[in-house]
Amino acid sequence: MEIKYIKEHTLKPNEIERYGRQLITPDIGVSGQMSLCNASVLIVGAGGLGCPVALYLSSAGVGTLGLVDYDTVEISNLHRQIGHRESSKGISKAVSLAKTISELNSLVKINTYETTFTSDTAMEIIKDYDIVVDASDNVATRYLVNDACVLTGKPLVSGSALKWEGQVTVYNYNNGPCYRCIFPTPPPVETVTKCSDGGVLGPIVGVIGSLQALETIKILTNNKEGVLSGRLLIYDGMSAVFRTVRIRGRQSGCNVCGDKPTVTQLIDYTQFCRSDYSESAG
Amino acid sequence: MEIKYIKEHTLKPNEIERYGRQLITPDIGVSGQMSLCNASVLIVGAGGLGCPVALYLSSAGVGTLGLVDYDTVEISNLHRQIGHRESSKGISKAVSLAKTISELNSLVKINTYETTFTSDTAMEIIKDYDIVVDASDNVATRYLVNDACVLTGKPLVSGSALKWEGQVTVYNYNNGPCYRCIFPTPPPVETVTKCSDGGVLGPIVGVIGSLQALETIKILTNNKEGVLSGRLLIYDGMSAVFRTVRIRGRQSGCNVCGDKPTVTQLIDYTQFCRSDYSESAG
Amino acid sequence: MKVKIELSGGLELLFDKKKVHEIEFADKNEIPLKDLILYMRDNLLKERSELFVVDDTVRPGILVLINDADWELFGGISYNVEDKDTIIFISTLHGG
Amino acid sequence: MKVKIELSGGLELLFDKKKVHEIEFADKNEIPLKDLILYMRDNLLKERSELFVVDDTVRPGILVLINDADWELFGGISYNVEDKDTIIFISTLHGG
Ligand SMILES: [Zn+2]
Ligand SMILES: [Zn+2]
Repeated sequence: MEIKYIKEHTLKPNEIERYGRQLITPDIGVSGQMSLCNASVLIVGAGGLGCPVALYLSSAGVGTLGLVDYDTVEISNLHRQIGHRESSKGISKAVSLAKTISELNSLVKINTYETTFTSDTAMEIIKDYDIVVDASDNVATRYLVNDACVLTGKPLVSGSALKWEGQVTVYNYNNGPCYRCIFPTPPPVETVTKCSDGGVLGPIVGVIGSLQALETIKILTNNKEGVLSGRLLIYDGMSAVFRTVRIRGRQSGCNVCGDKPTVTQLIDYTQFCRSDYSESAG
Repeated sequence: MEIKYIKEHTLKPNEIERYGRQLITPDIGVSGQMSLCNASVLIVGAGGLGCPVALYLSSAGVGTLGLVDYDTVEISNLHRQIGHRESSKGISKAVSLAKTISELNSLVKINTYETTFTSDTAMEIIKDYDIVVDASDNVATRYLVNDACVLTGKPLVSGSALKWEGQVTVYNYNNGPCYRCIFPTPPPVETVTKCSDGGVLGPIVGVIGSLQALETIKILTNNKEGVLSGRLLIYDGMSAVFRTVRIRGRQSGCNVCGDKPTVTQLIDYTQFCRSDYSESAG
Repeated sequence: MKVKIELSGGLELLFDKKKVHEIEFADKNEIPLKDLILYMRDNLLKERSELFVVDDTVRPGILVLINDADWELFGGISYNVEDKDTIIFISTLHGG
Repeated sequence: MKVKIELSGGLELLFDKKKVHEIEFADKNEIPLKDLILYMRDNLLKERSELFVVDDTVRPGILVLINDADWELFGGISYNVEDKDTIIFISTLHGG
């Protein structure tokens, strides 16, 4: 690397070598790389979205990654979950994904949580992280992750996918809205289609997970203006059309992030949503 | 799987198990999965774009994948090239990526070409494939891949990326334009920025490579209307904005795909573009 | 007046699998959004209206966009739809 | 007349790193695209004009879009730019 990139920093020579092509990117720079190396990100879900998120955040050099997933790898996951392998069949998804990313970047510290993210486990896990990525696959977990982020003051990078479509936005960032601001009431159970019922394509979660990784990097490197807060990205893979739309800001009447919140600690989200913290296997 | 999905097909039980969540996706179905399993795709470049393309096409069950790359894995690649590992340092990128995807899906047949894709090697390699994915990193290769696809009548799924931006389109498909229809003259050498000079972020190639994999799947499953032919997708990762724009159709005056082509066999593209078939390492 | 309606996130399955619907109201210059939603329920919906409308508005989990922006920025259900508006109904996704 | 100009693919680096430029021509209703490009070269370009214009048109490797469609669909360099048009100049990328 040229000398102009390496004055006054705390990056080690092996980090300069590894991240050189990244830290010369405009608006990253040495200071951005140092922020990434010092950051910690919790990824809730080690499935279709969690795999590309973990692969790209580990390769970018995020210092500490936490991976939460109660589930184990099945062969039927592998058409879209590219961070696992056939040889991991039957073992924990969090452990399987951790193994893959540690072989990609051994400089990253990885914490695995082979547990369901619930009202009982969430706060203890989340407290050690700067940012949370929602890569889960069900409604109850999405409300839980949101409320835990609001209660602990952490930005939430949210992605979701089904069939040929995906959606991405950032909640609870820079005084922007939270998930409940947009969706105060859970959807009727009968309107929710699971990936195990509707199917989903690997490249769709690949696009959405990569976008989640990029938003996380933008937040960590303080590229505030570009962050997808107060905007929702909608992707239709079949027609190859993306739309970035403006959504409402933080709602003063929101039950969790509003001026007079009624939700001041985690509740029972399976009851609130009338559904489980898990999809059926898929 | 329910019985309605498994009547009259040639998929084996282990394929049904593995691809079940994919083949229930609308507009894929059993017939789409059979098309994928019987297809062959050549990926030119096993770097930033080639990694997600190969990971998602292998996991989706494309029957035969060809990987072309003359280069070897370096640690400075790993911030964005998620299909390689630290332990592959110094070995061929084509072989390294083949190892990763074979551990993800052992049902896929993989051919590796540890060579530079040139006027001398291209036709012999390309002839065995249905579709070509351009995941290369330089101008000369892009003209070469285009002309080889036109001369052999194969669709070309093209992606490119630099810094925070990316572009995707499909050439030579369904009577649509080829690369030369849009760019008849190579750019002046001094206007071309390489990833090794300008930098590039992992999630950017993740998004673009995933999009290339999806276009390939759409072509193979005969979802013609949605294919990005005659349209160009432009992505600005910093502002999180995508644009899908209409581009010109096939040009009757095009030197290679036009009515009176002057290019009827491969030429010397390093001379034509006044640049090499390789970036410097990065 | 003409209105363009787009459906995504699986909502199109309720509307004959068509993602885009163009509607013309020959006798009107504007129409309350609530009336448009009830019109869609009564004329375009092919099945199970409770998956689209509950209590005379869209059911929870559907985001409504008026010309590419959240309807809450325009008064929500009390907005008056004008000629050439595009109204998008998106069912939020939860999978991953 | 007002014209919106957008630059991408690195071209913005030649134009003071600004991706969007709004230009007003108070005395005109339309302007030939060629004149607009030369105006940009002479008034907006901060450095090395040969990276943008060669032989009085954009250099090879730049794609020009008129209101989100390829300029070749509108006659290319001979198009007349109208009030409120958006002209996008994209440098094609080659990396990966
Ligand atoms: Zn809120
Ligand atoms: Zn052509």
